[in-house]
Amino acid sequence: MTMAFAQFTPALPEIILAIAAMVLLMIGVFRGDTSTRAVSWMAVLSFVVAWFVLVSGDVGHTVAFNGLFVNDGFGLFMKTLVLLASSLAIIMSLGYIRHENMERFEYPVLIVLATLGMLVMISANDLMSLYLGIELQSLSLYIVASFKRDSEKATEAGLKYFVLGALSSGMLLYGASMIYGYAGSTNFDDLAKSFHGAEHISVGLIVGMVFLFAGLAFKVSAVPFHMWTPDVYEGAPTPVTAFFAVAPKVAALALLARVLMSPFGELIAQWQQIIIALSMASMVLGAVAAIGQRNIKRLMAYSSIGHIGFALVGLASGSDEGVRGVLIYLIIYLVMNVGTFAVILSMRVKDNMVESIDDLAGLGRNQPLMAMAMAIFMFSLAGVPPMAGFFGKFYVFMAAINSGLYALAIVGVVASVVGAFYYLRIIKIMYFDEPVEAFERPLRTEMSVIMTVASLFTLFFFVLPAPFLAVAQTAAQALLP
Amino acid sequence: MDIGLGHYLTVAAILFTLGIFGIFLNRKNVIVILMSIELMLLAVNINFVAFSSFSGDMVGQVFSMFILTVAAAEAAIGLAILVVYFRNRGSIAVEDINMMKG
Amino acid sequence: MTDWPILSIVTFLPAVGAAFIFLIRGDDAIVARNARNVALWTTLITFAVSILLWTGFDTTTADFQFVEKTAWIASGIDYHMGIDGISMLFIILTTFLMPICILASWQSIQSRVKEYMIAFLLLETMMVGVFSALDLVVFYLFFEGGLIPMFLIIGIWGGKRRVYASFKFFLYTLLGSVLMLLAILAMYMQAGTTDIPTLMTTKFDADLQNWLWLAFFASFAVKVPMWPVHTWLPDAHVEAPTAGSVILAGVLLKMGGYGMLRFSIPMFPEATENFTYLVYALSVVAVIYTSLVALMQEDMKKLIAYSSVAHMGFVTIGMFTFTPQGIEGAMFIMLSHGLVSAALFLIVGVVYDRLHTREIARYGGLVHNMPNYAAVFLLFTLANVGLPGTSGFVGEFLVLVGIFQVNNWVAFLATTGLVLSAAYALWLYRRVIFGTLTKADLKDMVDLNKREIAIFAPLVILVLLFGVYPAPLLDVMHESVANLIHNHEVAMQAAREMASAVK
Amino acid sequence: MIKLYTALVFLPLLGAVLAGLFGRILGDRGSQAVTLIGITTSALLSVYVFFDVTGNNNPVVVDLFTWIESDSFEVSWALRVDQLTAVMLMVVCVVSAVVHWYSVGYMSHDKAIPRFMSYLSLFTFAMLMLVTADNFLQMFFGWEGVGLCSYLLIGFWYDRPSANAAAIKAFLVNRVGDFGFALGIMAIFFTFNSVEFDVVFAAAPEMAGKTFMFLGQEWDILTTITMLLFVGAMGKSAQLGLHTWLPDAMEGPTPVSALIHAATMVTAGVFMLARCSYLFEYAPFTLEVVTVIGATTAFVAATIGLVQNDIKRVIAYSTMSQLGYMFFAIGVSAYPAAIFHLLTHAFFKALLFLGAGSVIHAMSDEQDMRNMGGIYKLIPGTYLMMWIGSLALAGVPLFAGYYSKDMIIEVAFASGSGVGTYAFTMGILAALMTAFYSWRLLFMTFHGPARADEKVMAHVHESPKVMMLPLLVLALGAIFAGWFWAGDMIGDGRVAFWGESIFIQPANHIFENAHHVSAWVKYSPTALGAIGILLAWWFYIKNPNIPKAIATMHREAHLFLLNKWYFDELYDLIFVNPAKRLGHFLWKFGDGKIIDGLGPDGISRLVLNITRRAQTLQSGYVYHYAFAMMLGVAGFVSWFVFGLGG
Amino acid sequence: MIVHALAFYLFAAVVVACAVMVVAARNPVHSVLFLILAFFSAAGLFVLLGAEFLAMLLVVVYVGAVAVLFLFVVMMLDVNFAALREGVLEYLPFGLLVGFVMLVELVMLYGAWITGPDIALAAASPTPDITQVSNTEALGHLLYTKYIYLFQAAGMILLVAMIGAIVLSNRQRDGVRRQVIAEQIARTRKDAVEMKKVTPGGGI
Repeated sequence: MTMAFAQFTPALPEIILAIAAMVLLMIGVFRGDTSTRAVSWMAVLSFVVAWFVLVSGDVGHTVAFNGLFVNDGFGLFMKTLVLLASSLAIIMSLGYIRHENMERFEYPVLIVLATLGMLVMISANDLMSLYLGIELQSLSLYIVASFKRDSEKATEAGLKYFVLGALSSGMLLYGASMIYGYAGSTNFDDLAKSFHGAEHISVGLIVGMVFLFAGLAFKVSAVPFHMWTPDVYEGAPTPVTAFFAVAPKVAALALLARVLMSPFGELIAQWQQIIIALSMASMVLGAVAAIGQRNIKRLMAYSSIGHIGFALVGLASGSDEGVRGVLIYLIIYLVMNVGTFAVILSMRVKDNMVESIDDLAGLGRNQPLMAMAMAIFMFSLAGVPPMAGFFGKFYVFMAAINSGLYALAIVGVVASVVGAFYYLRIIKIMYFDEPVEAFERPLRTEMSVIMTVASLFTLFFFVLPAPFLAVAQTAAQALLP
Repeated sequence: MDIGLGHYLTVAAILFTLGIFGIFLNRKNVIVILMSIELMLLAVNINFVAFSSFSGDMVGQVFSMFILTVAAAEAAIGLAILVVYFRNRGSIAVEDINMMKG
Repeated sequence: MTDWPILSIVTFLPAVGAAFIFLIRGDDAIVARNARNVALWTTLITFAVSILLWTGFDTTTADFQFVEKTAWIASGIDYHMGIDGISMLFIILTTFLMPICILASWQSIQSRVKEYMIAFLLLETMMVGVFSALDLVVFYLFFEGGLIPMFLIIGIWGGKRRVYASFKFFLYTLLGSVLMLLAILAMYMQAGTTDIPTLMTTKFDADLQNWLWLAFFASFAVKVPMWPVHTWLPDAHVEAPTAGSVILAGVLLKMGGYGMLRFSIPMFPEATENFTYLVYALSVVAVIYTSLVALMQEDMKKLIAYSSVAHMGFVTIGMFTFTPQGIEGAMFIMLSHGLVSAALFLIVGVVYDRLHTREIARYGGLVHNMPNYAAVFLLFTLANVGLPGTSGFVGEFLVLVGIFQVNNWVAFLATTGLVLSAAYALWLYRRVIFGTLTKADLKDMVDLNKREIAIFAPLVILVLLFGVYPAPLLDVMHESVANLIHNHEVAMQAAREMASAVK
Repeated sequence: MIKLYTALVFLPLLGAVLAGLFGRILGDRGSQAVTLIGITTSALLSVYVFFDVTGNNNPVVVDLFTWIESDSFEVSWALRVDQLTAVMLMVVCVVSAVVHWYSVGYMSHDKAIPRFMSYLSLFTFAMLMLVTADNFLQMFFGWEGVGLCSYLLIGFWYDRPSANAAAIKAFLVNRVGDFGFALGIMAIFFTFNSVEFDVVFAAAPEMAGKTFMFLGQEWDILTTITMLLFVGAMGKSAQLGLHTWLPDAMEGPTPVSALIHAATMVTAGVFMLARCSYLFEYAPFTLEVVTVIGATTAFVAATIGLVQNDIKRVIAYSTMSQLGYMFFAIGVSAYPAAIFHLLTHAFFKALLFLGAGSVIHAMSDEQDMRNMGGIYKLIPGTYLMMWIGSLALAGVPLFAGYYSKDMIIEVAFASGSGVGTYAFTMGILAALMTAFYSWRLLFMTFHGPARADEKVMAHVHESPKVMMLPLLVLALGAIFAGWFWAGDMIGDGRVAFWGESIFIQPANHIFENAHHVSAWVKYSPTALGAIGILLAWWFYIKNPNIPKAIATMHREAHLFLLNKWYFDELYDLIFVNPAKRLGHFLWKFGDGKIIDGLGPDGISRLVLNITRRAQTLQSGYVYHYAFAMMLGVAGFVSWFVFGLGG
Repeated sequence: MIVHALAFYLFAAVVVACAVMVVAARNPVHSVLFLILAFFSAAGLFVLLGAEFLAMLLVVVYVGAVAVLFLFVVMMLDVNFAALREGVLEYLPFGLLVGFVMLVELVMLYGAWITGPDIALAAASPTPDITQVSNTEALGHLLYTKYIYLFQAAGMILLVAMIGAIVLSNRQRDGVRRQVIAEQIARTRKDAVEMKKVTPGGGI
């Protein structure tokens, strides 16, 4: 019995979340929708517990379940981010779902299930685990996207997300089948072994890889597989958008990083081209298309597309330095986005949620502190030093330059300048324009706490980046052989 | 007349392409899109089974089975979303799904 | 004494002041008053502390002094601060101008005083940081970070087209600097460190040097600004509040020149040599072109802004002469221009505060009721023109002497700037100050008040003092400049030997 | 002694600062007092210094402190007092003191007396710095300083647009000259690695005949340097080409015209050339140019002077003409003659100006001679002074001008070169015209019918003593200066007198030759002067209709002269207007359309355009999105299938 | 072999034809029916490949559940079958071209793989001899041992699907009257009857 159980310990956090999801589901079913708040907090609690179990477990490289599952420092890092993001997403949605009559207990349960999917993704060591993880996550996300089922926008968002997501799954699977066919295995370790020292890489395999990456690129919303992002971000309920903007991105990027580095590490010459193309396109499009936006959620969608582009710069370099850059980028990206969405979720005028950028006008006068936090996030997103966002870009560009990807770096920095324009526009609206209707006060406590912490982190990251760097370094080295 | 792996793969490729066509050529209603997705998954399954069979490895079949499972779940959720959408809009014409753009 | 990290104190003291202001609570009037006072005292104390840097400065060595070094973000990227003869005076200039800026904003800024003062103090931290950083990444952080408060200052407290101006300012300079960032990373890749003193002795491959040089140049040329990337400056100046213009012209522009002197020339000697003529050409065009443009301006601030561009043309010419006179002259122009253009913007600010227009045609005959103002204005106009006896002359002439030894065509063309600058400056003065006082609203304008006199007095004294006795400034530079030139010559010699060996 | 020199130079500055900064506290009287004390002391000291230095031949250099030091470029503040300086010191201080005193009366009704006195003293200081300079840069300091004060004083009455315009014009034209001067200094440093007079002069012979690249061409070094310096001198001394500011400068108060635009500042160019005799002597080509320009200036200015109606402008053109004499004297290496003429000219021209000021004062600020006449009985003192001045100017024997001007004309002839002969011709023609316009001025102003209205005539009165006494001092100079110093300065004592301060090639025996020119040469200036006076008498007393008749007969010629050879118009056409138009063009088109249009604005337009396109792509239709995805995959697949990805 | 080949071509042709019809049919009901036919044929292909269990699964799960679900929804939503609208097919040629190019590339790459498998037989789970262990048994064995982790994960996915379907489409309509027995029993006279005092002549 103990032997059997020991076999499961690497996946203990996942098991805890799975059990938690079911327990919470039952609590909800029996207690009805009034228990949503309690269920939400319990969900957060389950994340915390899962995290504790995670960090107290073996942080070495553990492969379990016949090679389907891997647990390592990289996974630990990414899972931490995902759990953090999910917790914050739940906390941030508390006020919203009550206010918008969305308060149903399934919501936190689905978030837990989605998070479970993400953990599975992060720990995937086989194309099958990868697929099931993605699907577990995605299906939950499709549902939460259209969770506000009376809203035309939300359901449209869900539908679009679903259709395109299914298409991307199809592509991914087609790729997986090709890889399986050519390499004879779906296991990452076996794949890596089979590529190791291989003289000739069949084009078919590479094409399979293309399909696989197309599916993954969809999940990270890299151009040209990004098209769903703006619409879904806009249409989905705002806390859901906040969730989308962070956790799934982290998980998908983790997955992408793992797939690139471990099974296909030998094929860097091939996939580097793909990643560079995706990265360039994402950075440019993210910057350019965001300029015309009026809806702040939509703007954040393009912003996240752009940021993924920057993160991909780190992956494109294919070095541990690059992965380290990506990891740091993700930490910072997470904090900035959570903070920004905390602000967006506090945009309430006359008891109505607003999401037009122009509604921010005069925030600098009406609510100076909130405006200051937002300004910090915006400068950070724009990558202006000394905000944290700069360091994210700094490390990935460092990796890119080190790998000789000059063109990519130049495109990147130019795109970041173009992108700075729309972040600045938000600041302009907040500070330079005349005030309109002030947002409702006071802020919810959890929002102001999140905003404060996030803005302080963003602002003072430069003081002591070393610990984060060290953690990211360890995690990155865990990923690379 | 020897039926090799390539034959199956060709069938799968055609099916897959048709599935994609179904998605972006379809202007009528979303259900057809969902069905096109099923076609794509079917193509993938054929691929897996073919590879599995020709390489004598069960993994492909296992994978294919999971795909079937997930596809079923996916269809359920897709249809559910579709139903909610229809309730809101009274239409499932693909061309009407563009409240959000730009 | 040396145990104290004076440089860090000078750098971050304003930020601490900003934090204090941030904590001020209460009703608007009280907050505003306290914010002003805290800001003034912070800047004054900072200035006082920065004087310690000057008094403790050893002018007999070209080494970096007051050095501080702590591990920071990565191996080879440390928090490294220190000053030498090239950077020290810029710090003093910055800390000196700041109290003046605060005073200049005393009454003209009435809305959101708290934020304003915070922005200014943060800006001071960034500026001092730029000049004291001995690590490229630290430098870059401060260099770019300064954009944020300046952007807000222009955008929030600026004039009618402030949005356009602030965006142009921000994006223009950002575009320039991101390329520099890439160059920094490339250097890090090559040298494994971004430590400035180390990089100065690192030899980069000649091809790479060219690229690095261009990338740095992209940033500094915008900042200086050199023709043709100068167009952000007039807009930014026109729209910025007075104190913003003062800092912009007084300090921010110098960052570009400082950067070239600190990085481009010592680190990429061969590339510098390759591009010298490019710099000459652009600078000469700047001198003549912008002087002509300045001649036709209808807005006082814009005119002064264009004249700044012209003066900065002299700076860039001077630096690329690689003669002691040229480089010291360039530095001297920067310092002097820091005082003079700052004063000129303050002068515009004085009438702007009273009449809320900068249109030259709206003025005329101010000497009748503002004699003191006219006198101060005259002095700085003349300093701007580079009249001997004012600080403006010393630097300009040194640069010309320097460039004449290298290329007398450039010297000849640049010298035409003497005539043109006199033309636009005096014409401006005539249109604003001289003539009969016909407009009714002008008649009510009062002469300088005590606060304004307190602002101008130190500037007047320094401009005259350094005009006739520039030694205190020049002495500080000698060693560092000599070292710079020596290293450049050694590097060029080595390059030449290499080239001949290859043949 | 050091303190004495320092005091001599800095007392006027002290006066200027006191009057300027504390004028309102000191009041009019106080300001006048401090400046007068300062300048008068300086004047007395200067006379002492003059006799001390020239008599005992003890040139001194007083080092004050370092000014600019940058590697080998070392410049200090120093007072160099040699014979040349001593002469200039005396001229400057005495005339300045006289003008200061005169101003007390002349400006008594002005409302900005402290400012005026401050400017005057400041000017004197700048001029003293110029003449005591020990290096080129300090000279440049004084040079620009006097330019500044000239600017301030011309524009003293800032209400008048014409005064403001004239002030700017003066400064700018001077700056054009300074442009040359500055380049000259740079070239000097480039050549000699120093800007100290002693070093440069000592090294000059070695550099003779050497060449260097300047503006892409091979030039003789010393010729280039001297030409550049000469450009500076042209600007300051209003030589043809850069002279246009001088007549306009008459917009300033008359004492200013007397001090700056007659006696001192405009002669700075002459002084500078004399100072640099060590360089010019090795640059024969430059000397020829100087001769030609000087002679032409003398002639052209005289022709214009013939027809001017403004009393001060007539004298201004006469000044310009006389400066031309000085220059061509230098051109033929007769530096002492030039300086001597400078000295005598300072006295009689200041006298003329102050006299004219007295007239203007009497005529209630009327300057147009056509509105004067018939007042010689009303202001006999002034009338007498004007006569003395005119006699000296016209070079009537025994008056100061006779000695200096005749010598200049003689040396020009004696030089024997082509340019010398040209200068001689121009010189005697100018002498004829000088005499003519001087007496034209006298006759039109004082004789004939009274053309002013009765109200003005009723007010005509002799000036107060504080104005007349200074005139007297100058009149003494105008009468006796020539007689007194001719022997020392240009006669046999000249070598002893000037000592080392002026250098003439040993082979050059211009003064000896001048003694041996034919008699007709010696008498021609005097004779032509007499003819000029007679003509003037014929035209303006005897037969007043002739001038009008000639003017109508030769309308074009008259207009040509009246409009000053159309120099201003030409310059407006060539420089001023194109500069403005170009400036406007560069601003609106260059900066606006090209740089901004293609740069930031253009890029932002482009980006916005792309943004719009990108937004159109984001059509909202699922099938478009799916298509994009497929396109992406197909693109990558093709990339690899066709082997592009390697 | 011939039989095998014939069967393959039959099934393959039907699958492809049905797929075309799924996309092309005007009536969605027809589409669903074609889809069902396609699944049947695919099941045939699976049988040919020796994957009986999957073939069965395809028929039972797909045809029996999924396709029928589709049918339900199609019927329920009662969409009007609007004809193809004008102008929407403007990119059709381009789209077809791209699709065709991709198809050709895929077929070139994979379809060329006619000859026997040269797949690396690193096979993690080799197919057991069919005479010893049936396909179903082999699959089952793998599923519950090696792939238990994923089996559980798939369970979670199905759970999500359930929750999703319920949370999205289950609505408690206000207008619907449901029988609540507890309420019926708890009903008292007081709740049911209200006595109103009617003032004469005042009306109600």
